[in-house]
Amino acid sequence: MTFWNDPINFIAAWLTGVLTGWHLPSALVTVILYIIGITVLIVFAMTLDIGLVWIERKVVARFQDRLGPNRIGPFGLIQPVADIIKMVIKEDITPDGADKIVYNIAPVLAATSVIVLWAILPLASTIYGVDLNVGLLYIVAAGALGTLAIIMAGWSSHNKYALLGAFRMVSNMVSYEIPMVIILLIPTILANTMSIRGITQAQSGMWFAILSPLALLIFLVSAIAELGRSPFDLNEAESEIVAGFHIEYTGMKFGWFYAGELLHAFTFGGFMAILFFGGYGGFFGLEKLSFFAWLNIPFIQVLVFLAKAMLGYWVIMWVKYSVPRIRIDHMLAFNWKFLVPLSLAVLIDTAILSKVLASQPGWLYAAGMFGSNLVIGLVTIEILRAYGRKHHQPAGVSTPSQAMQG
Amino acid sequence: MQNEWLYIGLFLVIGVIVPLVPLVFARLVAPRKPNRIKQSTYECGIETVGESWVQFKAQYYIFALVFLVFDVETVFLFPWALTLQQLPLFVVLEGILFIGILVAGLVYAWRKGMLEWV
Amino acid sequence: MTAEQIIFLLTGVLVIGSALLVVSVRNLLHAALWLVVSLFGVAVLYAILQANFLAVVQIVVYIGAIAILFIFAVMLTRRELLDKGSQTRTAWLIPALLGLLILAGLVLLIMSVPGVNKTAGALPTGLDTVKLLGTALVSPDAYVLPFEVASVLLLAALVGAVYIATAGNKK
Amino acid sequence: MSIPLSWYLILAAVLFCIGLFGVLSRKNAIAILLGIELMLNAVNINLVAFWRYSSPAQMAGQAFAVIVFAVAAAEVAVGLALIISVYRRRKTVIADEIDLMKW
Repeated sequence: MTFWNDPINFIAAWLTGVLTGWHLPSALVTVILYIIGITVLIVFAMTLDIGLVWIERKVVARFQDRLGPNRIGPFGLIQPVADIIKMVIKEDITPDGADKIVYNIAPVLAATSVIVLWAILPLASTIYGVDLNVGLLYIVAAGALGTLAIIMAGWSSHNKYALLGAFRMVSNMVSYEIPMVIILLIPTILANTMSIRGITQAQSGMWFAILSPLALLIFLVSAIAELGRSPFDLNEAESEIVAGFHIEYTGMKFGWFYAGELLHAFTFGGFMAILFFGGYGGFFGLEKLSFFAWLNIPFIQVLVFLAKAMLGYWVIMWVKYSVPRIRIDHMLAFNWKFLVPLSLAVLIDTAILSKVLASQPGWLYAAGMFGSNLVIGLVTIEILRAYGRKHHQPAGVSTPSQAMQG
Repeated sequence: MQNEWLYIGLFLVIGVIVPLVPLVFARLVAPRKPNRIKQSTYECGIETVGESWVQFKAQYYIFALVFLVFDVETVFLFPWALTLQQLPLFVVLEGILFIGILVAGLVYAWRKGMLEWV
Repeated sequence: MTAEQIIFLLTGVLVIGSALLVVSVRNLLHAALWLVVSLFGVAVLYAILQANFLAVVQIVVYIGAIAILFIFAVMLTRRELLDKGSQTRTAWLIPALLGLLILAGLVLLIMSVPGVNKTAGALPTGLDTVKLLGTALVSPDAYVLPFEVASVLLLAALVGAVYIATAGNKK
Repeated sequence: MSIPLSWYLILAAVLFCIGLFGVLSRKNAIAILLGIELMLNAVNINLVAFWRYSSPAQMAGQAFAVIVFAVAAAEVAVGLALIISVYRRRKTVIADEIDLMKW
């Protein structure tokens, strides 16, 4: 074990030696090590979050043919720091009718629900928080806390826009949670484990994105909806309900909702990389060759993971700044009448094929999985086309029943 | 106790403390001069009309209801998906029967027009 | 006292304290939020018991779904009852006495069972309880029937609830 | 595992009795359902504790806890739907005033 192979355990072993040298009980040493590790990980996530503010603003500026922040520091890099300082020294206004305790808990809970996701995120083969054997459900559980934070914020603000925004957001989030949970079953079946690390390792030869491209697409759509980002940003539709559930929040409390959303988007980009693109690994066996052995170095793996996650995050941003907002009835109909049936079809297909093709050679297994996904996709498009022809109406007239065409 | 849950618990505690730090700091340095106008409920520049905790559409509730049932059912599919590889094909069909019952619920809600936004 | 016992006692205080608030606070929305705290504490208990799957399912199902539904229902029925006035019946003393009586009986019963003070050994290494649960839930010689019946029950609940909730809609 | 089984059982008993108190003493039908949730959770604590302390390789306790989850979800869905429906017709959620079945 050297520093370059296994940095976490290397440092942990050294620190354990130091601390036991001070005659501390071993349980206490473990707790101290955990606290140090967690603090480092969270500080890393928060630093990344600050960087994301800059990236998001630069990217949106380019999409809209602007320059973006460019005054403070080189390329405006210091801009997010200035933003934070501004938010911290802003006056914090609590509206009169607010339910004060709930009002103050909500932003903290919103940020925490995102931060806890990092506990199970494997950054490299030897750099990870914890390898939970129910990791996939842990993601869903953290999302549940986020939903609760939003409904608390909307209710406690004592503002009708906030309440309406919270209801839209929550009905949106809970609806799209169903296809997301169904789709999480597919990596479970393919990798035969629910642990995030296990899923990453199962993809060392073949990405799940190739075995099940439809699952990837459904995951992307439901992840964007879970995040409440455009085109699913009805919760803060400025023209209707001004800003949604966080309308009354000022200063750093608003800042946590904003920072939480950005980090959440990046983290979901990371989960997309882990669940479908092999996470820190997944080089199709290349890393076994001696020439590419450097791909196994943990620090290189961290960079690979961050690059993949950033790519997922970029796709989420791309969708956000290119697609207009959808009406709420369309949004819910799209979920219940299109995404849920489609994801159930993909699930049944994957379950049966993974059983039937289990003993076949690798290439046949992959081809069968990919082909069946292709067939389902084509059939879906045909059904949609037939439906569209049957219910075709002149442009400009739209009814809720047309929402399926989304 | 398992160490992994100890880790998650500590992560949760620190994950609460970290967001609190800037909030506490803001409390110390930010000005606080509240007045009645400033603290009134926001309403695009005009006086607030009516009760803020408005009655909302029951439709939101119907979707939450359908969600609850689906959520519970799909979560229970996870142990099944996990053991798929070790068990005979027959077990896969059991799971699919379970999904079929789920689909029946969806079809019913669809037919009854529950999924329409009225 | 070991660290584990201290964590258990803290969690127990959290669970029971917030449960007491659930049944006593006036504002129903606060009662629902205290229920969330209490159920979170129960999830911690499952984690201490090493029932990983149930610990996360507790949060997903109870906090992510049931609590949300409760909050929605409280908001839907708020118009009349603005949390003013007493939320409990006038004769709350009788239920309290009844509760204490049953509690005393249960505690006596629990303490009289032989071997109730035993502690459990560590779980065998390599025992993946989630996989075992999966096998148990779908094996024909174990719990496949309750499992499928549960899904039929949920279907019945969905049909019933949707029917009831929208029965008066299209007048 | 240095915690005796009796601690879990007593905690569950206390939770059950608090839930029972809530069910019997609350006026609001939604609050009564909250009490029922507490009682169901007390049952689940017992099931999981017995699973852990008797034979962890036998999944009976956890399997039944899963079934209890399903029952709780079904109960909440139907119960709240009933309350909403009654509220829409009679504009009340006070359990004592919902006495249609008396006649």
